[in-house]
Amino acid sequence: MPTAMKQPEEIAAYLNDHIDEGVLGFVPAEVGQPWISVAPDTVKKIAKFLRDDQELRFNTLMCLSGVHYPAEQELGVTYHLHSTTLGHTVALKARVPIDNPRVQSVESIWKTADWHEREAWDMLGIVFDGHPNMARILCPDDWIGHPLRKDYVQQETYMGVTTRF
Amino acid sequence: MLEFLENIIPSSPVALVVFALFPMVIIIVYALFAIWLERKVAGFIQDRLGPMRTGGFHGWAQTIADMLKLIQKEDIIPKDASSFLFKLAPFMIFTASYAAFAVIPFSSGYIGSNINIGVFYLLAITSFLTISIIMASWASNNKWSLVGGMRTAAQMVSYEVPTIVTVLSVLIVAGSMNLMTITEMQTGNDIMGFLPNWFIFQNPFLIVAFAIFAISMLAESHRVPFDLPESESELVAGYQTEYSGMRWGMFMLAEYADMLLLSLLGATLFFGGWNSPFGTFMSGPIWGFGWFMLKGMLLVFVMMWIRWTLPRYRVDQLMHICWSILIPLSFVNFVLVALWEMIF
Amino acid sequence: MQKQLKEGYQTFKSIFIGMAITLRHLFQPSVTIQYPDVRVELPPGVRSKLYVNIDDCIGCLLCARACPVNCIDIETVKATSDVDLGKTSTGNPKRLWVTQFDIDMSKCMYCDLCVYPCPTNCIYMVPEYEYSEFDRKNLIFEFSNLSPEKVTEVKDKLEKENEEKNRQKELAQQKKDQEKKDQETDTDTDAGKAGE
Amino acid sequence: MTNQITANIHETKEMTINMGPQHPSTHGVLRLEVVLNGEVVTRVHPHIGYLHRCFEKYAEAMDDYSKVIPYTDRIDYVSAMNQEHGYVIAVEKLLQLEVPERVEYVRVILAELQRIASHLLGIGTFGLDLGAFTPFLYCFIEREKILTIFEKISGARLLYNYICVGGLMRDVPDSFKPETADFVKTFRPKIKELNDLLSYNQIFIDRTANIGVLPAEVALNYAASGPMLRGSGVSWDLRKNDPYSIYDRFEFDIPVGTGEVGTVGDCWDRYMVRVREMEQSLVIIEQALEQMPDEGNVMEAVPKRIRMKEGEIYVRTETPRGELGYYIISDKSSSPFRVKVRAPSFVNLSILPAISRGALLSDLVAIVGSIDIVLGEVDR
Repeated sequence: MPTAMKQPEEIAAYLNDHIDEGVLGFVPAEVGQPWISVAPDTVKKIAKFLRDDQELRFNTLMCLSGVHYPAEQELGVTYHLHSTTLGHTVALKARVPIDNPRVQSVESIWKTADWHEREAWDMLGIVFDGHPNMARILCPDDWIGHPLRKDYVQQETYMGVTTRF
Repeated sequence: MLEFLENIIPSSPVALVVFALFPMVIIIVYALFAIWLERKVAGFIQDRLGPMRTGGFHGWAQTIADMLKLIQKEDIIPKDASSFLFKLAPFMIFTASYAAFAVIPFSSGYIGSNINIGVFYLLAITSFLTISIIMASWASNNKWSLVGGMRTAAQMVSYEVPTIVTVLSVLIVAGSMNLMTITEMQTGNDIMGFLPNWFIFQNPFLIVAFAIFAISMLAESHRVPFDLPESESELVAGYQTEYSGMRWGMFMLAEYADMLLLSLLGATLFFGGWNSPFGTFMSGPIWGFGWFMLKGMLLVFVMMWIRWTLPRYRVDQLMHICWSILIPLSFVNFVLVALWEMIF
Repeated sequence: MQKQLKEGYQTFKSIFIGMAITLRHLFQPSVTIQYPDVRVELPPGVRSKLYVNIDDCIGCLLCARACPVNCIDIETVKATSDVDLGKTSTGNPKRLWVTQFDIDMSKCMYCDLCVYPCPTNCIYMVPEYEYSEFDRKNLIFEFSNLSPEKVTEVKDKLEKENEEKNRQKELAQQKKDQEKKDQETDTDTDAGKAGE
Repeated sequence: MTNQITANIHETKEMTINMGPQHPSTHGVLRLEVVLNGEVVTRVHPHIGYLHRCFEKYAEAMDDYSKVIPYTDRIDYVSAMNQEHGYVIAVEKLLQLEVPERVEYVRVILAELQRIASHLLGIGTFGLDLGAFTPFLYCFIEREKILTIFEKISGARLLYNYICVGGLMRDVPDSFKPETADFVKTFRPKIKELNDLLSYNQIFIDRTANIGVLPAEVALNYAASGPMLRGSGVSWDLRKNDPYSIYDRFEFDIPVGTGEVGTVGDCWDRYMVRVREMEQSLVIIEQALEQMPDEGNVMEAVPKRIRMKEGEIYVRTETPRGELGYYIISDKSSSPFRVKVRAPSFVNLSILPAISRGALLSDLVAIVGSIDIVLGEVDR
């Protein structure tokens, strides 16, 4: 049984071979780590493949982060995956336009995504389709705006209390 | 002592009141001392010093200062609380503790009421504690209080059984329910030539009885490891959560009074009450009072020592210990005590 | 039954072990430091309160820029040419009046980041920790030693000098322009002449 | 008819109870909405965010990478050194910066000392949650010694801002080595005392064994890390499995939960993993003290100005609470474009609803205590 540790390039190639659509390409980085770009509406399928495939076996989602790219008018979600059995890691990125920020939820694949996705919704306003409880997690439920967007303007008062000090 | 008071005080009702208030003085002085002692014991066990500043020597006036603070505090009654019961509960709990002191023979010269069913009266009147705690928890209209109150009810009702059975074992040996008579029976140093005639030395099975009594004593007075009713890390403060100021102080006072009461009961039943451990040496009403309080305080100290050592049991484990260990054990022990008495 | 007995034995044994430990600690000396009566000596370099040796400050604003929470507020006025502010103890020449140097200790996060960039080492932490106040405003420490009159004086002076300079500049500019114009006309005439 | 009436009388209702945000054993401002059936917990909803301080927004707003470090201290204020260490490693990797030997050793020693200090707090408060007050203060006496060492080298007791990009803010004093060695020597017997007093106390075992069992499968699916994962019997430690800094130079064991007194992955296992990790940290400190070079300029590699290239990195380090990840996206400016913190407590806490179902209210306290959350890190 092949259980070798894979480099991100190999994983990208492997994904390209096995998945018909959704894998948009491998992006090497000048500094730091490379990532694999994926389409937001195929995230769940790819995630399931990544978890269940015997060559990959990504059994943990280390981190799920939302990012705002103001220049491109886009929001992005980065998934950092890791396999404790094989020891390899990979980063996936899905980019969505800011006026329709919908990404598939991976909560059913890695339970840990539950709170991470809620945080990404709270902080950046990314909607995860298929998440059971898409509620704000850090801010109060009736907070206005998504604080981590680069163009965020803080509301003046909250429940009659000024938010500035 | 009542005759003595009636001799020096012309009006006999006043003498009676003074006579009756004597345990109150003891309780208050003891409570002030015991709370200070608790802090000191806690401090020294934890390599700290405890209160040091109020009053001078090792912060002896700390509890007095605290009491003054409690009296001055605002009396808060929650809006949705049942106001009458809420106000009544702290007084009732203290009354119950205080009333129980009536049958405790503090020395050969003082017992509040020398009735022949003293033990029975004491066990009956302490059940009021349970009622008043439930009253307090229900009236507070607070969920944490309610959980605490329910735990208390279960705990105190359950642990009354082993307490009563062990007390019964002593009563077999003593043959009397009058605590004064029980104490008088333990006078003298006859066992093996030097040991005092205390019940714990008279019958080996009474040692086991005392162990069971000590455990139930901890549970009855809600001390660690059985302090579930007010377990602060789970239930905030249990039934005391909504109380503040002197009302809360009354609970505190009652709790410490309860500790003393059970310790003194233990001292009376097992350790010879006001009898001196050295026979006639240093005996007499005044010395007797000293010995009695010393024995009681030693037991109180052990309770404190245990408190600052152990974690707390869970509510189901508490019940398990009571119903499936202590109660069967105490019954078996009861029979063994009786057999020993029959044979020897 | 045997298991339960064993467990009971374990319980009592562990309780007595624990009680022996606490009893031992009961007689061990305490570690408490009776604070207001006894004070621990703080190690060198402890970060408790910011202090500015204003005589050495050259008003370079490096500390204010390094502060992550913007708790340092500095205002400087350029010294006029007729005053010499001297040099700092490290030998750097001073060219600016530091009219305001406020540190808001209620905002400060004691990170020490302002201390490192200072070229004259005039801002540093001192081991003083008893400066609590009832009013938050009292936690703003003003280090500038200039009186308000002096501040207005130096500001006026600078303004005057600036006006003077501006006027001179304008004059010079006008002169230049004039010259330029003259030249242009000259060149024009020259050109005209040349064209003729 | 009668049946109906009796049914109505005996109908029991579930009670919703609010544990926190002001509660003695939620370790800060965590609010648990607990649905109780009697004393049995049927559902738990953690509500977090009461301590949210917008760390990520602050990090983006700072105009320098090094200005973020004081803020990283405040993510998990109980183990500030580890937080700084992780962030600095991430920035250094982005800068492709080599750090002097001496700096690496000092950093490792500090990180391990901080791990002990943090575990002492975690163990102490866990005991406190179960009603044992005295072990808590014994732990604090020891923790205080570590904080005194930290105060001597960095000038602060809790939030150090000591590790900086490329080096250390100041060199360690000469007394650092002997004092640390002394601490290691005096601390070993204290662990034994703690075990006698608390770990192997039968009441403590009764309270924690078989409670809040977290199976390894669930733990991995929830991406639990640190003692939480190791307590479930998974031998996973980033210091060994994905070595960063110079951890590959040391010999040490990874303690895992064995189900010694109950089931693998119960509260006692998680607790005991922490106790044993302290011993392992002592082993690492001893080796590091031996190997540490005595001379060396700690400011040697510190860049004057941080000039970043475009790129991104996810760096994870092993803090006392688990895997701390910093996801940093850099652009050409001098401030980070995006900093995301993958806080171990945040992830570990999300398991709480799954493992506390069917427990008693008192067990819930034990479970929360055994997760050892720091709310500063959960909410950031």
